[in-house]
Amino acid sequence: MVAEHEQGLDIVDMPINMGPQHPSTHGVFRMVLVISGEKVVDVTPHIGYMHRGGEKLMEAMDYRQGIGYADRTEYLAQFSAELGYCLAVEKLMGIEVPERAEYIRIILTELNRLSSHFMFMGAFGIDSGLFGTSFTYAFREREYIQDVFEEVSGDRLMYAYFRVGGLAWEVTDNFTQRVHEVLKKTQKGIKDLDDLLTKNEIFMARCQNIGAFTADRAIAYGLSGPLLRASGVNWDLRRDEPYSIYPRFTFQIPVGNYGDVYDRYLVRLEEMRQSVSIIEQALEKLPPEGPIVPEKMPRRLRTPPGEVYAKVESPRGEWGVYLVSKGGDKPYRLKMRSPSFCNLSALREMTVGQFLADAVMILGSMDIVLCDVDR
Amino acid sequence: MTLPDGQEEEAQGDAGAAPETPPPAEAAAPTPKPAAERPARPAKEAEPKEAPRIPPPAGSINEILAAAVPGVAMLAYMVPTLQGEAVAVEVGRDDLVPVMTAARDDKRLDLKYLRCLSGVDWQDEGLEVVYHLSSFTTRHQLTVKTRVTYDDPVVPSLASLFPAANWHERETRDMFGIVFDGHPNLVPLLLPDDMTDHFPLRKDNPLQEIEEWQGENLREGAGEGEE
Amino acid sequence: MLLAAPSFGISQPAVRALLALIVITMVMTVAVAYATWYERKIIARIQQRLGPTRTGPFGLVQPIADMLKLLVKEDLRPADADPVAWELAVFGIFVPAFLAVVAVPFTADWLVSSLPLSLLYLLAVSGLSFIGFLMAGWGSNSKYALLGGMRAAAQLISYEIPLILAMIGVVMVTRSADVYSIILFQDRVPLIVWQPLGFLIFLTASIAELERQPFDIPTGESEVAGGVFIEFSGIRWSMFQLTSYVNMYVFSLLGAFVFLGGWEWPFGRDVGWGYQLLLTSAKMSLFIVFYLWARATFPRLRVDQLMSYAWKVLIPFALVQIFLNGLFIVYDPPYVDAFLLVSSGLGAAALVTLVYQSVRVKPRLPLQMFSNTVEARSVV
Amino acid sequence: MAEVIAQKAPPATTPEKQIEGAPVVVPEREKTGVEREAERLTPAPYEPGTALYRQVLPGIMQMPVDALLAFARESSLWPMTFGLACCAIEMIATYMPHHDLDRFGIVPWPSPRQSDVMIVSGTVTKKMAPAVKLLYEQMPNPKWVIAMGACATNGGPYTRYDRVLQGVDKIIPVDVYVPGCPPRPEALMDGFIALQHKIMEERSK
Repeated sequence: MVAEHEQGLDIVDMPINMGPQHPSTHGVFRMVLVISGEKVVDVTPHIGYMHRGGEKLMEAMDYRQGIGYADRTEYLAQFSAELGYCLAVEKLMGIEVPERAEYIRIILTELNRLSSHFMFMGAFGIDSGLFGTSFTYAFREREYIQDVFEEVSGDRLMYAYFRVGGLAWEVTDNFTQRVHEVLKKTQKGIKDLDDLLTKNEIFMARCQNIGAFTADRAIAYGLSGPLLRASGVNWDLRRDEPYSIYPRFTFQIPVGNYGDVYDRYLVRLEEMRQSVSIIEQALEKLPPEGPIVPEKMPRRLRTPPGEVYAKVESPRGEWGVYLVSKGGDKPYRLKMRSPSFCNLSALREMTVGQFLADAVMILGSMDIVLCDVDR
Repeated sequence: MTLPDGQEEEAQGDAGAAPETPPPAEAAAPTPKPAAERPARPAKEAEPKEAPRIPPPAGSINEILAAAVPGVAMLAYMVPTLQGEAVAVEVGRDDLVPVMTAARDDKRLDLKYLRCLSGVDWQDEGLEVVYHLSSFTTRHQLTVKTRVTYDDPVVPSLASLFPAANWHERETRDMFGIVFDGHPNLVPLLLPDDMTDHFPLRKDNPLQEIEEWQGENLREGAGEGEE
Repeated sequence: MLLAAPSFGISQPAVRALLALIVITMVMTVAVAYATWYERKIIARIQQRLGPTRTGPFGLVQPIADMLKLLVKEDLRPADADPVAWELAVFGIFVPAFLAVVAVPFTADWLVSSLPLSLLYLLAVSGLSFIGFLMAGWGSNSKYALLGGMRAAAQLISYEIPLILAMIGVVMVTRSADVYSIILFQDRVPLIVWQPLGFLIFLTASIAELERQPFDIPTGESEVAGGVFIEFSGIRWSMFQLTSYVNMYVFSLLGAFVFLGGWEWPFGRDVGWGYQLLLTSAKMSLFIVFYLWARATFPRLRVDQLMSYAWKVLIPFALVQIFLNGLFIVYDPPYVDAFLLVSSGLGAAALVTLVYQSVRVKPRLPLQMFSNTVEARSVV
Repeated sequence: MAEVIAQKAPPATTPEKQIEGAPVVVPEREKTGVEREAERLTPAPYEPGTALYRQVLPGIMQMPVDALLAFARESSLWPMTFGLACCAIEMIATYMPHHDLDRFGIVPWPSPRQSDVMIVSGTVTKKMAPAVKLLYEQMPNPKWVIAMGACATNGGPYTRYDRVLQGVDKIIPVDVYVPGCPPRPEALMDGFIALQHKIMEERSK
């Protein structure tokens, strides 16, 4: 019963607007949190600030020009996006990609997973309160990986290096030696970040059993990638729906038990170690020379009418391309199923009931990319 | 409702300009090379206009689905995926919900994972909504499609069945104008809140032209600053 | 300025104190400006990058440039801000910081005024600053500022108590509340040896008082986006930054004097004031480097963890420390200092293991690893 | 359950354009969403304030003070942590060890009140434009804008989509355009150096 001194006052929950410009919303994402004291009572996410029509423009571009938009939509895992786009078109046209191109694609995609997870480690440290130290450690490694990408594709961030049928041009001749160097530095980088964050008491206190999500709720909300595996669902597209040449490698799939923020961090950290082992296996089996584009490639890429739903395991989850074609050299409809969009839809159920500071941690643990969310 | 197999429009790739619904003006449409230079192409058989509808082999999951939901007109055919082929089912609008609940709850199907929900604008054949379902335990994959016409684009909402569909349906409504009745809060998601009549992804919404000079409101002192 | 030394030919102590105050404020402003430079350089070095190097040699002109720029910035005030709270917020925080400097004896004879209860005075004045935070939080009429202000008030008040309890332990051992005589007491052995538990509690409580990194919840960037100071711009905002660095100086000086022996410990008092000043600043910079290092490597605590840490861990341990001191002082066993050392050391070890184990005590299953070749059924 | 106070966007009031003597003939029809949004996208006014010392000191005395303040302003440019799209990743990379912006005295601050430079790094869509304009107006006066990347300059690869603003200079005055999609960290540093030259040259205004 309300004490008498509080008779006249009505306690109102305070809506806080974590607006489009906020250091911890990873870009332009707006959350209206209704909090009472420090507890979050309700969350209404507002997205669409970065909706710039990637799908509409891809309908107006033919299959060679569309790769640039796949890069710019998922700008932290560009090679996964390009791989998904190329696999979809190759499946429709029935093109066989030569061996050497497949191996180089896998090496570059896994390197890209490493650089994307480094970006996550950095941003996650800032959300938990580190004054930029995790960012600088993570970016030191990310720059080494970006140097390799720049030597291979000529650009630091928007590679547009995969083509339908294989690769754009031959890799540099010291490619394998450069990748070995970068892998040594990356392993040291992973160990540094592991020492900095994993066993840090305050970090563990801030992350453990926060935003816990059970397995069947994760499936109902359509989560994918590290969020799904952290909740205990043993599902990885590279093993359960194998594409390209992933069945030839042996690697482990980390699966969490509690589905909380700390498990998601551990799953991603473990995935980085697995990616390093995949790259090493792929480097050994890489055929030294061979064609990177099939011989009889049609000059104009025309797909027969039909549809295909190709899906790729990007660092954030299942990046799918639903390509509908009515014949001709332009896709009739191209829907990009972005993992961040589906993961973000579960934000409200994870955050209600937690503290305000945890809402920031939960959003950070989802590792969303805003252009991926709004396409 | 059987599928309206209206006469198929020949949408040739670069030259096709169907009179009433102009396809989007290509940004840099490569001017077709004069016929003389073009290498003599082998006589091409007429381009197949519609994807061949191969009925699925016996014993595939659309029989289980048909058994689970008796008396529902279903057109099933095979659809390519990276791992081979998968079953696609076209269903009428009003028996979409029973089919989906059967797919989700039937133990043999167990399609609990709604992967992707996309709208497709088939200009004169109406608007189509495509659902991709898959299951972790039985490893089945199913694509469910349903067609609505332009004048009453209403599809029953699956937000109660699949929470994942909540945001996808709001996005499809923003982009195509397909109204999902029964949706908890069908407020624009990707567009500003007061814009409910502008559907960017429809085919009849052209791309905007590039403006030539954009610096009209540059600061007056800004121009001469550079040397 | 020099209490015992020649008095510049001015007889009245009031004028001399005024002169000393003016000198101190000038020195403190320059020292604080270079504290910002020092902090950016050290944190940049921890993060493997160079601090400001382009403005002047080694970026030495950077603080002056920052201050000049902030001086000439437009001073915006939100339209619906509460004018009284807004204007006085700066002084509410600024004045207590400079008041504390008055009672700090820099060297044996360099002090503005020798108060018999200077330790009590210092703690009382440093407890005043949370009013300024509340005024700033309420005055700027923004939700973030209000949230930051509330958090600042809660944190400062609840960390004032362990700070004072640690100091009571010190006063019980040295039997005097004057910083000057506490330093004189430590001529053979610094007090950290007798009171390690008190030192640990003082260290954590001082970080919380300064709102430095592990406890910087009122101004945490990632949650409250600059918290209390979100609406202040230009010179008003730089005043807040100035006071946070002055507080850092005051608390590191206090720590150096009370626990590390100040200018007394290894060389005694007869050595010239140059060496004493050097010794004091060396010990002070030990504390400052610890604060900066904590800022670069510790994530931020949540508000409820912060409060429970203060009330459930720091205060009980401080009371245990006071109880032990009382026990030994009253019964006066033959080797009093040996007993003090042993008991306080045990207390410090217990505190550290409690904090270290508090998070690990809950068993946690490691990740399950599934090989990718075996057709492993899904767990669901 | 506390009812949700959803923060609706303020409904744009339709100004009554009463031209004297002209009877309002056309009944005001319900504005479509696109027109209401167009009203929100009017450019932000730029009104340079004059510093106090300029009104007090005579002309000859202003020269050294101008130079000193211009040096102070150019060597401590504080940008706002405000990343939009892919260019934000390159902006973060510029703050990091390999290309350290802290050497120029450039430290990102969370709130617009304490920052002088706004780096628009990414595509400005029409839904985001009012927020960008609001942030620009909240910054205290000697403020500058760097349009980083092709999207901020004229819409970049997304310029043909009708939801994208073709260049951020349609709503806020821009000082330095950094080309590239995304521009390399060195290009952003070059943008900052160009801004520093510009501050030095414009000091007498």
